[in-house]
This record gives sequence, structure tokens and C-alpha cells, in this order.
Amino acid sequence: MMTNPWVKDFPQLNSGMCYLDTAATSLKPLSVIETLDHYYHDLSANIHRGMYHAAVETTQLYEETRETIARFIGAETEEIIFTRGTTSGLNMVAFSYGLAHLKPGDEIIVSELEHHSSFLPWQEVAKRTGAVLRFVTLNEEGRITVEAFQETLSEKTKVVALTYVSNVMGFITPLKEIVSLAHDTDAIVVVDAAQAIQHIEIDVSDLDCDFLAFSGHKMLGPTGIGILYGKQNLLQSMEPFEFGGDMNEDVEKGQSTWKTAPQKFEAGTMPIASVLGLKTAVEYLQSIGLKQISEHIEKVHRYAIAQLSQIDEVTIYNKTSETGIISFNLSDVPAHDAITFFAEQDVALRAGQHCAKLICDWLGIHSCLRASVYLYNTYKDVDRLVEAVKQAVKYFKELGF
Amino acid sequence: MMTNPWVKDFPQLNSGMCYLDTAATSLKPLSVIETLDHYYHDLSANIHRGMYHAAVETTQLYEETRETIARFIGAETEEIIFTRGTTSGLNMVAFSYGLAHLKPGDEIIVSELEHHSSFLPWQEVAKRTGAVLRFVTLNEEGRITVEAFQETLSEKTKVVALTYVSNVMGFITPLKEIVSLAHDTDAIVVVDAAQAIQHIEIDVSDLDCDFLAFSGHKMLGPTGIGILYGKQNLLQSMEPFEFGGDMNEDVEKGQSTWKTAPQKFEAGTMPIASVLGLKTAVEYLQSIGLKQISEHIEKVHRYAIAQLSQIDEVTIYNKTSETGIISFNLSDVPAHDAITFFAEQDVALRAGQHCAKLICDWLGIHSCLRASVYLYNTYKDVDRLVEAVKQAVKYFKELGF
Amino acid sequence: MSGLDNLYREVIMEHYKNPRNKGLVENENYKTFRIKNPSCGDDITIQSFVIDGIIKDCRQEGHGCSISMASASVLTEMMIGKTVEEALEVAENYLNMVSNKQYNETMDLEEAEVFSGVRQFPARVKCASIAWVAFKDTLK
Amino acid sequence: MSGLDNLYREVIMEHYKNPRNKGLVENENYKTFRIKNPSCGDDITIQSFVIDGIIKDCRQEGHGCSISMASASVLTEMMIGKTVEEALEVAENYLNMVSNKQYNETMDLEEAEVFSGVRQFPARVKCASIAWVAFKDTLK
Ligand SMILES: Cc1ncc(COP(=O)(O)O)c(C=O)c1O
Ligand SMILES: Cc1ncc(COP(=O)(O)O)c(C=O)c1O
Repeated sequence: MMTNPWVKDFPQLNSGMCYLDTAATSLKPLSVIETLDHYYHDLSANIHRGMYHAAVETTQLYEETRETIARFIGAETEEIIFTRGTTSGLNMVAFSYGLAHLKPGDEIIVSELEHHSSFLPWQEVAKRTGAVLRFVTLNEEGRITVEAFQETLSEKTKVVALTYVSNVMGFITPLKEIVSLAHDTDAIVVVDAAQAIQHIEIDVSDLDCDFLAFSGHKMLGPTGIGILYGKQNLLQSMEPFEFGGDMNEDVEKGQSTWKTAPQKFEAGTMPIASVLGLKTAVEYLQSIGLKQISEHIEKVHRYAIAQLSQIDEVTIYNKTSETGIISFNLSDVPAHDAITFFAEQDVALRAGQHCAKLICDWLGIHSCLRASVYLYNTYKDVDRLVEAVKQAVKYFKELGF
Repeated sequence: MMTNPWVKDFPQLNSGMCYLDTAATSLKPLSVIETLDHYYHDLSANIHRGMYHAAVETTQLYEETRETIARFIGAETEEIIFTRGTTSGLNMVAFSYGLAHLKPGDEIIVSELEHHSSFLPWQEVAKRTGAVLRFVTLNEEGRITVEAFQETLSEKTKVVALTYVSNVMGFITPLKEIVSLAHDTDAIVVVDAAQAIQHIEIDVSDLDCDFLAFSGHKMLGPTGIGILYGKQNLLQSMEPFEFGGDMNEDVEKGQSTWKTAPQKFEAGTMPIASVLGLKTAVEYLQSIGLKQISEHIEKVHRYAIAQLSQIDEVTIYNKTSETGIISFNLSDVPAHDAITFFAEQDVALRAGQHCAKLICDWLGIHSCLRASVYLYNTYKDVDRLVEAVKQAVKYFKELGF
Repeated sequence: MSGLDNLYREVIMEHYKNPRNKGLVENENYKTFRIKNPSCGDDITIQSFVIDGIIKDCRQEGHGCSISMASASVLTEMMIGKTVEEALEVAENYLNMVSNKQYNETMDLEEAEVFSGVRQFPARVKCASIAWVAFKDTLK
Repeated sequence: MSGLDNLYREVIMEHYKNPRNKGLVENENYKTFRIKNPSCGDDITIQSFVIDGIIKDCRQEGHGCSISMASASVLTEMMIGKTVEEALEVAENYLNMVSNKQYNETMDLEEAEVFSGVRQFPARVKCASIAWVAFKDTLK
């Protein structure tokens, strides 16, 4: 039995809850909460333009966050836009870039693995521009392969919008090869990294993707903050998505001009406290190292798969996944009945379509249970899950399911 | 001398800072900070779909916030949309409503009092649709009058986008009459209430405006959260502004459908902690009462105007303002030089154009100083400001300004 | 576990296993309404056939959890024979009961009473409501 | 107050009151660049006239706070006579100094040295930089 040195950093676990829902949102280490407290308790200032101490410190921490994030993913500072979350970032790309660049007949490659936040903006842009959505054919496991991507790619492809890690299947998309192929035909690649950023080392300059979006709340950070990375030349060429305070240069009654990116895309007062908290979250991740985190996840994940596989009534949809996400069902028990049982045992899972209906359709299921393993999970959590699953199977059988 | 019973609720004041920058962002009472702590410390869950205790409590608090806000402004629960802030709310209206409804030649009435967040979205929508921006002529004080509005209003007017309280002049716009006139010609009225919500009792059913937006961080709430109120029939008729998780009903490869408002406009994970904190902020405001708050502001404001008026070198641009905002300059001292002096004395003001360049142009100034008085300010704060102004005048005179 | 047992009452299990009035009819006199719950995957269609203000038939079809399936089944059985007015009143009261709002406790909710256990499970309120909401829409 | 005195040094006040090379010329050989700072209201235009890689003239115009005005004045005076290469090097070093980044302390920044006090006032860095950024752009 290993002891988990990180559990103590997460006060939410004090209640004794078995938290296996990180894919929905992660817990937050105390240091992140302390940063928020520092902002609200001691600063509570708006950024830029203020000259008093609190405003200056807040502004400095705010801009340092941008630098921290840039270094974290190998980007330039000017390529980091603060957003409300992954969803907002992906909408910005779809509407500021996509609407302006797509013509009838152009093709947008997506996949059935996409979260609705990575799919719906492009479905809408396709509708408005006359561009066509193309779906990468998933292999028998449900994975995006380079070969299948290559078959979908054509001279008409202008945008490739793919998830880095599926929030249902947990598979890692072979993005490096895909980006390289897409660029050969001059398509841009938009990456949904919401389920990757917290455990995969990302270097955008190496990956060479054009845009990449993720959320703070899934990477130990606060709610209400996300990041959109974009290549500088693309960002500079794009129109703003929202208009308002602080994103403008000159304002005249007849016409106005915008700042350069990233400020051009940050209209109005940003979620300042959450920005500051995100810096601390990244520092916490860096202090451990994503490599160590993913190794830990892998160990616990493999243990979970081994245990769950032994229960006849459990169907796992992604046994071969290389990340911490496990999607499964109990035979004859609808996911929403099962999840209520788990909740009563203080085992935190999630049931439903996970904002990814297309992959549920592909799997031929209406919904499923999802357990997701992260840094602060232990073998003991898995044991609790397995025990709860066994009890649930028994309970529902006896009820007559 | 009155003693201020609310100061003790604001830990940010412990440092001894003289805070006169509420118009930029308000301080936060301890109860709001505690709500955030409760969320991050004990819950840290995502809303909807989770069945475990933390998710259920979070979801409940989240939806209770909507009810609290609805009651606070006399709206129906379904008319309350959570946004990133005033800026986001106003952009939603401009792009989801404005783009769809405006044609070449239609007119949008705005004013030179608008904050850039209330002006730039409509300038952009005008550009894209061929609609024309019309400016209400301000009276000699810089106020929007019903008469001037009436002169600008025409059969061509389709949208009226006005601020409730100007963040530079502090004047209250006579909205009730304006809304009624606008509705006579079937124009809709969009209200920027960012500087009104924290001290004016708003009842949208009485005011009868069509949309109204404000920010949490200016009303004792957290950063990163705002509210857009919209009349139900308008919201239901509008297309979503962002697309993604949780705003959809059915998702198919070819086509998808949306939930009804407000969920239709809340794509992806919302700023959950900030939503919860906003509820506590509103409860704090309600526990005191906006009437008592505005009376307090008025007293301190009048005292400040009286004191500052006695200093020859001070030019006040809005002496007759009925709210807590004071915009002024020191003769021969650029605002940015003066503000640095104040900062050194820990007197928190703001200098610049305050994201409202058009009113600076109207005043014929490049920038100004702004002090704003709120609930937690005292006569003593005014005395400190006045003393700092006197010293600044002396200091810069001696330097040779 | 007592909470859970309160939810999975015998009547509910019985309806889940032996659903009443299942299967839709192709008849344009039947008003049909379908609701898909995008987060949990429930998909329920209700049909009602009204003559002279009286509900002559009520059908249901779909898939979902035991609570949503059973509540659809109970609904159809209860509604057949009621006037539209009565039906709407009962449905409203039922929806208030399961969502833990004020409701008329003196009104006879018949078998639907067993869904009162749902109040302890706020996250399952939607499951118990979906068929009833769809039903109300068939009467519009 | 010692911090403030460090900011408002005599040289700065002298340039603020007696700005050098003020007023633009209408001559297409002059490269012109204007920057408006939308938050503080500064509005500065710099012109430079280069022959054979040497800055023959440098002009400034605009309005703003004393720091931005003085730094524009100091800039123009310093740059006239320098090669473009030297000028860019000095400007880069100056911008690093005022923004409290690593900079070459051995390089002679002449009168511009007095703006080192700005480092203690992060919110004034832009004031001290705006003319110099505009100047760099005239040499592009
Ligand atoms: C009148 C007015 N409108 C709009 C805004 C924009 O609000 P936010 O920056 O919170 O989006 C502000 C504040 O900056 C304001 O004072
Ligand atoms: C793969 C993936 N993409 C996008 C999102 C959307 O992120 P958010 O809701 O934070 O905007 C999520 C999480 O819900 C996700 O798992």
C-alpha cells in the first residue's frame, strides 16, 4: 500500500468522501484557496490603471499568471488569453476565426469523441457558413487513429477541431501526427485540452497546434477561468469576440480600434480572483510534475480496471484507456439508478451522457457511469468503489432489476 | 461624527487604506469570502448531474442564487442569466438580439455617457448590420434628459442602449420615462446597470426595460460573475451566444436543439464559486437595504463635494451628481501625476478615461481623477482625501507644475 | 440505506418491471409530446387522446431510469378517465410534491403518492417529473 | 515621500516644463508613429528622420502626464545624431530599465537614466515607455 502524500493538501477530502469525479471538476489544494483568500481578504482591487498598493499587486499577479501559463505550455506570453473556460475559448475560435475564414464547401473535421463544447460551436459555424462537418471514423475501440484522420483529411479541410483526451473514453488523440498532416493541407488545428492539461505535458511549440483551450477548474484551479492559447499571427488577424472596456485602443463615436492580442480578447473586468488562483494551481502542478502525476494516475487506474473487470455485471467501455477515466455500466441497472446508490455511499461518480452524446450514440448506450482517477486518489478509493459496485449489483438484483 | 457599522465587515480595510474606488470594483464583506471558502473548502463540485452530497448542495445553492437575484430585481427566475459580467451580458444582447433584428437604416440610440462595454458592442453591431448609431444630446451638465431622448427617438429606433448611472458623471438616467417612450415606437431598451445595482432599488417589472446587465464584483460580490436580465419572450426568441456543454437539448451529428432560457445562454461550466458568492452579496445588501445604503452614500458624497469645492485648484465635473461618483482634476497637474501622489498616501482613487472616452471628449479633457463613495466609506475617508488633495496641490506646485 | 428504500418502493419497481400503456399509437387524434433529457439520457414520449374534455387514452414510450419509467407508467394509468381539468390539477400537484415545493397534501395522488420519496433526492426530481411534464404538454 | 521625489527628479521636471523638439514637421522623409494610451489618455507622436542610417532629427508632440512628456523630450534630444542601430539598442535598454527587467547597467543612458525611479512605480512604467515604443516603431 502506498500512502498518498498529496491527499492532505485537499481539504475537501476531510469529509471522508471518495472523490472519483475529477473529470467533471477537480478538487483544489489549500494553496489555491489561500490565494483566493489573499485576493479577497487583502486586495480586492481591479487591475490596470489603479496606482494604489492593492491595485498594483493585483495587476502584477494577474500578468504573472499569464507568464506562468505561457511557460507551462511552451507558449509566448502574448499567446495566452484568459477566458471563462474551455467552452468560451472554443467558441472564440469558432466565431472569431471560423466564421471569418470558412466558405460553403469547406470542411471541418471533428469526431464523435468531442465534448459538446468542442462540437456544437463548429456545428453552428458550419450551419452559418455552409461549411461541412466531417467525422473521423473511430476504430473499433473508439479511438481516433492517424490513418482514419488521413482518410478524412482533404484539400477542402480548413479546420480540424479535436479533443486531446476524450472525457468519456479517456483515449489520447495522436495529435502531433494529426497537426503535421493538417498543416500539410493548410488546415488549422484547434485542440480541446480540457481533459489533458492536468496530466499530460503539453508544449504547444512542439505540438504546433494553432489553438488550444482548457479550464482552470479541471486542473486544481478556481471556477470561472480558462485559457485559450492561439498562435500569435492568427490571434492578431482575428476580430475580437466581445467588445467593451479595456480591449479597445482609441474610441471615437464613428469608429474604434483594438489593442493587440491577448488584450483584444479580454473585454471588461476579468475573473481576477480566479486568474490569480490559476497561477497557484499551475505552480502546485509544477511542484509535483505532470509526469509523476500521470504515473500515479496510471497505477491507480490499472488497479481499478483490474478490480472492476472481475465483476461480471460490470461492462467497461474503455478498458484500454491510458488515462484515469473509466466509463462503465452495471448490467440491467440504468446509470441514474446506480449513481444514486453510489451517492448514498459517498462515492462521487457521475452518470449520464457527460456532454458527449455522440460517443454515447457510437457506443450504443443511453448513458453510463464515469469514474475518474486523479492525483489525490488512492488504491483505497478504488477499493471503496469496487465494494460499492458489488453492493449496488446485489441491491438492485434484490429489488428485481 | 457618525460611526460606520459596516466597516468591520470588510477585511480589506484592515490595512488602513482609504478606499474610494468602488466604481472600479467594490470591496467584499467577510460573509461573501466565507461562502467562497465554503465552496472551495467543503464542496468543490460541479453542478447538475452529480448525485453525491457536494454536487447536490452546490446545485441547490446555484439555483437558489438565481431565485435570490430574481427577487432582488423583481424578475422571474427564468429571466436571470449568469454571465461573466456586465460586458458579457451586453455583448450577448448586442450579438444575439441586435445582429438578428437590425437592418440597414435602423437606429440604435446610445449616449456619450456610455461605458465602452455599453457602447462598443453596439458600434460593432451597427457596423455589421448597417444600422445607425444615434447619440442623445446631453444637456449642459452632461445629463440625458427625457426631452433630448425624445428628440433622438424616431420610428427608425429599434434599440435603445443606455447606462442607468454613468461611471464618470454619476448621473441617474430617467429610465422609466425613456422606456415608456421607447416602447411607444416598439424599440427595446437595454440597460447597463453596472453602477446602479449596488445602491438603486431596481424593479425590472416596474421599470419595464427589456434587458438589464450588471456585475457581481461591483456589488460586493466575487469577480467573474454577472447577471443579464432579459424579458422571457425576448430570451426565448434569441439564438444562443455561446455553444457547448449543458445548453443543448438533443445533440445529433447533423443538428442539435437548445434548452430554454436561461440555460440556453449558459454554455459550459459556469463560475460556480462566484455564483454562490453573489447570493451572499445580495443577501448582505438586502440585510442593510439599498435605501439605507444610498442615503449613506449621499451624506458622505455631499460632505465630500462641500469640502473639495473649497479648494481652488480642484475642478469637479459633476458637482450635481446624485450618486457617489466624483470626477475631478487638479489644475495643471495631469491626472496620472496626481494619482501617484494619492497612491503613496494609500488613498485609493482612479485616474484615466475610465473606459468612457466619449464623455471625456465631451468634457474636453484627456483624463480625470475619480473618487467613488460607498457603504463602507466615512467622513474620515473624505477628510483623508481632502487632506491628500491639499498636499498634492502643494507638492506639485513646489515641483513647478 | 433507508433513504434508498424509500425511493425504490415496491409499487415503483412493479411499474418499472410491468409498464402500463407502453407503446405509441399512430393516430392523429392522439396528441404526442416527447422530452429528451440531455444530461441523463432519458427519452420519453407521452400521448393522450381527449374527447369532450375527458382523457380517453394515455400512452407512453421511451427509455430511462427506473424512476422515470415507472412514473410514466403510473401517470398513464392514473390519467385515463380523468377530465383534462382534473388531470392538469393532479399533474401540477404531483410536480410540486416531487420537487419539494408547497403542494396540496389533501389531494389524492393515488399510486403516484409513492414518488414522494424522490424529495429526498433532489438530483432525481427530473427523473420523476419528465413524463408528467410531457403529459401536460400533450394537453396544451 | 522619498519614493515620489525619486520619480519627479529635477531633470524630468525641467524637460516637462521646457520640452525639446516639440512640434511635428510635415515632411514625408520623416517617419511618424503615434500611440494613444486608452486607459490614461496619453497621446504621443514621435517622428524621426534618418539619412544613411543616422538619425538626423527626432520630433515629438502630444499630451499626457509629466513622465510621458518628459521622457518624449529626453528621447528626442538623445537620439539625434545616433545611428539607427545604436538608437535601437539604447531604446531597448531603456525600456528594460524602466520596466524593471534585466538591463545592461554599463550602457550610458545619458539623461534617460533619471527615469530609473519609475521602476518603483509599476503603474507608471507605461508613461515612461510610450514615447520610446513609438520611437522604435518609427525606425521599422
Ligand atoms: C457603467 C459601467 N458599465 C459597464 C461596466 C463593465 O463592467 P465589467 O467590467 O464588470 O464587465 C462598468 C465597469 O467597469 C461600468 O462602470
Ligand atoms: C473534453 C472536454 N471539453 C470541454 C469541456 C468543457 O469545459 P468547461 O465546462 O470548463 O468549459 C469539458 C468539461 O466539461 C471536457 O471534459
